[in-house]
Amino acid sequence: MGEPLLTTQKLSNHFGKVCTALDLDLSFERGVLTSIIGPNGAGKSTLINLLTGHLPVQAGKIRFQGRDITRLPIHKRVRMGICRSFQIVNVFPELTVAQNVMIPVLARAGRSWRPIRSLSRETALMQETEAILEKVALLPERDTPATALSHGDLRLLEVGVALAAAPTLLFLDEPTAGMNPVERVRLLDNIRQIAREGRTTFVVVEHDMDVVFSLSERIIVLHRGEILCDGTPGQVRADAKVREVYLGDDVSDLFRYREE
Amino acid sequence: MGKRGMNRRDFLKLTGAGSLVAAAGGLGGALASPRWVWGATPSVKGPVKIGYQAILSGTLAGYGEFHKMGAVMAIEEINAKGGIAGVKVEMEFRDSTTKPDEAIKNARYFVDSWGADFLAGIDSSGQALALAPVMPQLDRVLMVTHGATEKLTEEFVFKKGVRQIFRNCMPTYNDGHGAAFLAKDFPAVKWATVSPKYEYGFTCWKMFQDSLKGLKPSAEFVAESFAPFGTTDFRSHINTIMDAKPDGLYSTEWAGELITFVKQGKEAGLFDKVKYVMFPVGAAMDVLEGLGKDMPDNIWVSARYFFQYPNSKENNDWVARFRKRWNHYPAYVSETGYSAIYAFKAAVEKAGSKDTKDVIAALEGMEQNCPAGKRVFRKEDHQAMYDVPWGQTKSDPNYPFKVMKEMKVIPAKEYFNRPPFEGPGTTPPFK
Amino acid sequence: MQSYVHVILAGLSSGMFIWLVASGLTLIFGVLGVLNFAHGSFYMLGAYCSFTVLKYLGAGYWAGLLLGPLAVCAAGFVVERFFLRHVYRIALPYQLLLTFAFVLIFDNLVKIVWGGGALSPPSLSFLGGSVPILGRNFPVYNLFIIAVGPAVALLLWALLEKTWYGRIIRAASSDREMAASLGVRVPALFTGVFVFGTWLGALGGGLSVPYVGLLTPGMGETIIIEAFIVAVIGGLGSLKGAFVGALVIGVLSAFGTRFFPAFDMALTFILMGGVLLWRPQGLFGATR
Amino acid sequence: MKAQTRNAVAAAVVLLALCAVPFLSGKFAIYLTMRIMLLGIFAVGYNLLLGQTGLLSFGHGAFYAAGAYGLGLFGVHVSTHPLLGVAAGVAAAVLLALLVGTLCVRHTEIYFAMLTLACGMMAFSFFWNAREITGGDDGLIGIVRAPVSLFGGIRMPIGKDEQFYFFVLFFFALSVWVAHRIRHSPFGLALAGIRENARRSEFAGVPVRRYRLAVFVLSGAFAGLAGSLEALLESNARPFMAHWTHSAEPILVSLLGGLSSLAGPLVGSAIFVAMREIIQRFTENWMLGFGVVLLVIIMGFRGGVVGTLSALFRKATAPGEG
Repeated sequence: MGEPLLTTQKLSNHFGKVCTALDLDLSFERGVLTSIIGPNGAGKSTLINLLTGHLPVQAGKIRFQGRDITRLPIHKRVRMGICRSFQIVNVFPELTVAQNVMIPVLARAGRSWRPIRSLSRETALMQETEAILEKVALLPERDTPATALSHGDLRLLEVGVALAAAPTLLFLDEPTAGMNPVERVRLLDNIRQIAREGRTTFVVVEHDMDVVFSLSERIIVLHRGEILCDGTPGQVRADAKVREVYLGDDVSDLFRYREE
Repeated sequence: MGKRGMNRRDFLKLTGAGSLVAAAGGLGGALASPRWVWGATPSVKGPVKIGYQAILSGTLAGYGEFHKMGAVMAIEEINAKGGIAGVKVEMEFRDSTTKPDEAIKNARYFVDSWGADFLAGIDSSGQALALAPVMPQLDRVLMVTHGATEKLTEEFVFKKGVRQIFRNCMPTYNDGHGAAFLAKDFPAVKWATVSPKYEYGFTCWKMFQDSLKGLKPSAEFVAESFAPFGTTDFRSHINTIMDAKPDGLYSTEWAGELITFVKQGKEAGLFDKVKYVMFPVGAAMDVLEGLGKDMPDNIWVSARYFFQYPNSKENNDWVARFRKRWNHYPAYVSETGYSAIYAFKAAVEKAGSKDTKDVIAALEGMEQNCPAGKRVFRKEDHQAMYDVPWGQTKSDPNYPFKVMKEMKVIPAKEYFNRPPFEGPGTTPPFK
Repeated sequence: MQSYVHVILAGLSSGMFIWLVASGLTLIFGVLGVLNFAHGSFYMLGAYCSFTVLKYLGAGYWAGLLLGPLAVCAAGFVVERFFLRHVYRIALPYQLLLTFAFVLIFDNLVKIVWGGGALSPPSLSFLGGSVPILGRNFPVYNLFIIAVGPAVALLLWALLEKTWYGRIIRAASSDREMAASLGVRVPALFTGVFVFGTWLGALGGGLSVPYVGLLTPGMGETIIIEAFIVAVIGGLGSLKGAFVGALVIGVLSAFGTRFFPAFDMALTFILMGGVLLWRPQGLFGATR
Repeated sequence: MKAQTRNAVAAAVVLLALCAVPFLSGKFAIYLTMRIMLLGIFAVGYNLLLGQTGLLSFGHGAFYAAGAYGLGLFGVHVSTHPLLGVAAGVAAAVLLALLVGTLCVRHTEIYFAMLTLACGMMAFSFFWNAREITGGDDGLIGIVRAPVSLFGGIRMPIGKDEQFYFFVLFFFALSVWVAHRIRHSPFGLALAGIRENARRSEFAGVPVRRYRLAVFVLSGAFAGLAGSLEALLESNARPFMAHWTHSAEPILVSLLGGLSSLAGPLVGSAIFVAMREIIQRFTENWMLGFGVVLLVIIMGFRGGVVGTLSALFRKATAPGEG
């Protein structure tokens, strides 16, 4: 598929003495739905935080579509097309569902600076917002404040807000955590659907192995800040080191949601 | 209508009906005062209303209470004897705080809402100067009883012609020039100051320096340390002064800050090292009573009135009456507040009218016998000329605080700035 | 040399004096998360109550210092139990506003009870007077303040680090729910801490009676700003920080007044601004 | 839509009532109304920062003062044209806000508050000590209300309070309108997003610090406008305009009225000015009275007066919805 979307060179990160990323060389190809798994503390969240700008990079380099973005602030990465959702719901609580989605839509369209023009005049962007709400099945709730949503709907909104930035590369941090099975199926269908449309490449951090293996085209297994294995679901399932880590460490981890 | 009873609440009229009538009535009242018939109708209509404002909150709240004692006492006396020109006197007293905008609001309330005929009070110079431009609009006589800035009378009354403003308290002249007239006779040559870090402190120190240089060219000024408003710790300032080893210390600190300064200076041995110390407002009652025995002896102090001066029957009687009424010695603002009310009485009765123009005319050049002695309201700048004493502090078994010994009085005309207030020969020493 | 030593001594005593007021403020913020504007009022009330005991009840200064602040604790109790407790969960500005309302009320009450005029205490017999240091007199009482500051710091440290109560307080301040689930009566604990903080502020007020030598109805408002600055420079909620911050502010202000008088009104604010720009969380503040 | 119409009608009624004030009430009421409008301009701008963006500044008095001194110095040295003076005042406030904001917007919450407090007090100290320029604590005096001349020919005098009232009313209405538009604009939504969740706003592609700076400067401009108008009203500018106690006023009135609506700070301003006036007519102990009223409002009206009343109103009009 030509040049990879995003590559890292010797990306490293330490919290005190704890190493959460060690000389990671990774690349993400356009259109390949990738999952990142690993036991607790493997460095999954750290990796996303580094790639999206949430954490400053201590060592190494990140390139996106050929451009060095190692030191770029978050909002500029978002403008370039890197976005994420959060493991803990992280939306705009007092705003309505539509407003939640509208914020990234406006920012991407470069309209957020307009101080006098009424929001209600931005009809094209309104439609775009509604289209996104439609995708995450929240259109009926468009005027509900986020605080009033059920947990499952909040997770959908979380993904919706991330999608609204129209990212080229979207990191989803445990998107289905705490969802009931019906909601989970619905969300996964949506992700597959959008992935198929081809505009957005997904990278998903997950604990639920059913999700991971049913969804992914590629799986990266992290362990103590290093890449343990990187390949297709089949390759990962067969990998001896992966089995050893999961069995040796904590088997249940493979099937347990993180509680945080 | 709306201008009468003090229970009217103007702002309620924002939405109220009938306000039109009230406004028309008020406007009519202001415009239709028949100036040409005052000679024919000597009696004054309605009560004479005086709006008085002074500090009643915060660290200087005591000053407002002293103002009030004097003013209330004057009104009680006047009303007991039939009022001003046969009509009762009413006063409303408001907290001016220290903020200029508050003073303006109060003055506007007094005149525009309560219907005051006269305004009095004002402690801070900033408030006095902020009120000055508003006075022509309000068009009532304002008697300033504490704010001391000379700019008020020199700039606004004399140069800009704001004739509504009068002042019956001592301006900065005594604190600056007056002190210098005394200091010239001391052997001290090297002078230093700890003074307030605002215009009052700067101005007085400059006046003191200029006058003393003129009177005694050998004088030197070796150190100055200005303390911001609200200073509670003067120790660094005291160090500055002691490092300079002056012979004389001049300080226009006043009220609570002077008390603190004296106590802390005493602890540091400042008054043992510096022989000549002058506090132009050190004879204020709050300071003398507050310090009590802690006030060192032989400090040169003055004030805008001191209850032992003049030693006249009128003053002594007044002090006795005041003590009987309030169980307090009168502070200088009590005297100026008291005399301000009597000045209004004298002017109204002289003019036969309470119209601002007539009262101004009556007040200009008016002589008034007050507890403080004779006041003359100078025609050009509306500043009352009167004498205040200087003296050295000493203990006296009759008083629980230090009083003055060997009072010295420099006549006001020798050290008051003179019109036109610029150019040579307008500031002391005069040849 | 004489000058420098005396400037440093003046700075140390004023620094320790501010610390005494800032300690209660910091403790209350650290545990309850409330910025208590009314702390200056407790300082004022402490001064007035101590003065009353000393002057009108005929007891000595030390009795005043003991009894006065204890009386103020009642005011602290009322403020916390009946008002502040109900606003812990609402936004910070509302807490500030609530405590500001108490500043107005207490200032005015003091004026009603004690009169608007400045009160000035008689000079002390014990610990009064001065001692010569390098040929210049320095008040004994200021040396006493310089000693009391670290003593209070030590007391607080021992209380928080070495006692069972201290552990409970620290646990409750880092996680209210957790402490509650362990059976700690958090509301009662908070009331206790608030009252103790009040006592510290009032103690500062009681100590101010000879130190400042003047009581006025607005006396709490200047000191509370200085205490805030000290607490912020040190890192809000950090007692160690407040102690160091007070020393820094005290000594640098003394030097500023002596050697750079042009800036002395802004000096503390410049220092605070500088520290915050350099270390947003203050000298010893935890990163949030 | 219905609510929109209702608000528009309410605004029109208030505007008409304000226009009627000079014709129907006494001079003091006119004056107080002007003071309410000045505080209203200050607070409605400030609330874009506090209520809309969630930033607590303790230094906006500095911009108010910059507006007043800007107009005053411009009037004394350049031109007494009131509109140019107001423009100069606002420009001075904007410049100062830009400077202060650049330093402060990195920080949030209490640290932002303390940093702005520090900057405000430095400005206060400057206005106090730069006596040659500002007149020190006496304030800058000699500010005059020259007639407004427009397009060469038209001259509107504003010397009398009844005339100046409309000058203030014009800027008041303009300010409220601008604040209203901002609240309902894309920019306003971005600000609300920053208030609700700054980190997420960055991940929505919003450059948070730049927005904070923008709204800081914007609210500084409102403060400068109010300051320059007060300088015209009272004919002076004074250092205490920059003091933190003055910076606390818009916070106070915004909280009183309610942070979450446009009307909140306006109603709060009216309550603040009127209530003090009422209390002062009954007692010299206005601080006590005011403090008690504040307590009642804080304990009883958690969302501010406007918020609580409109919640009650909604409840009363829609009993079926529970």
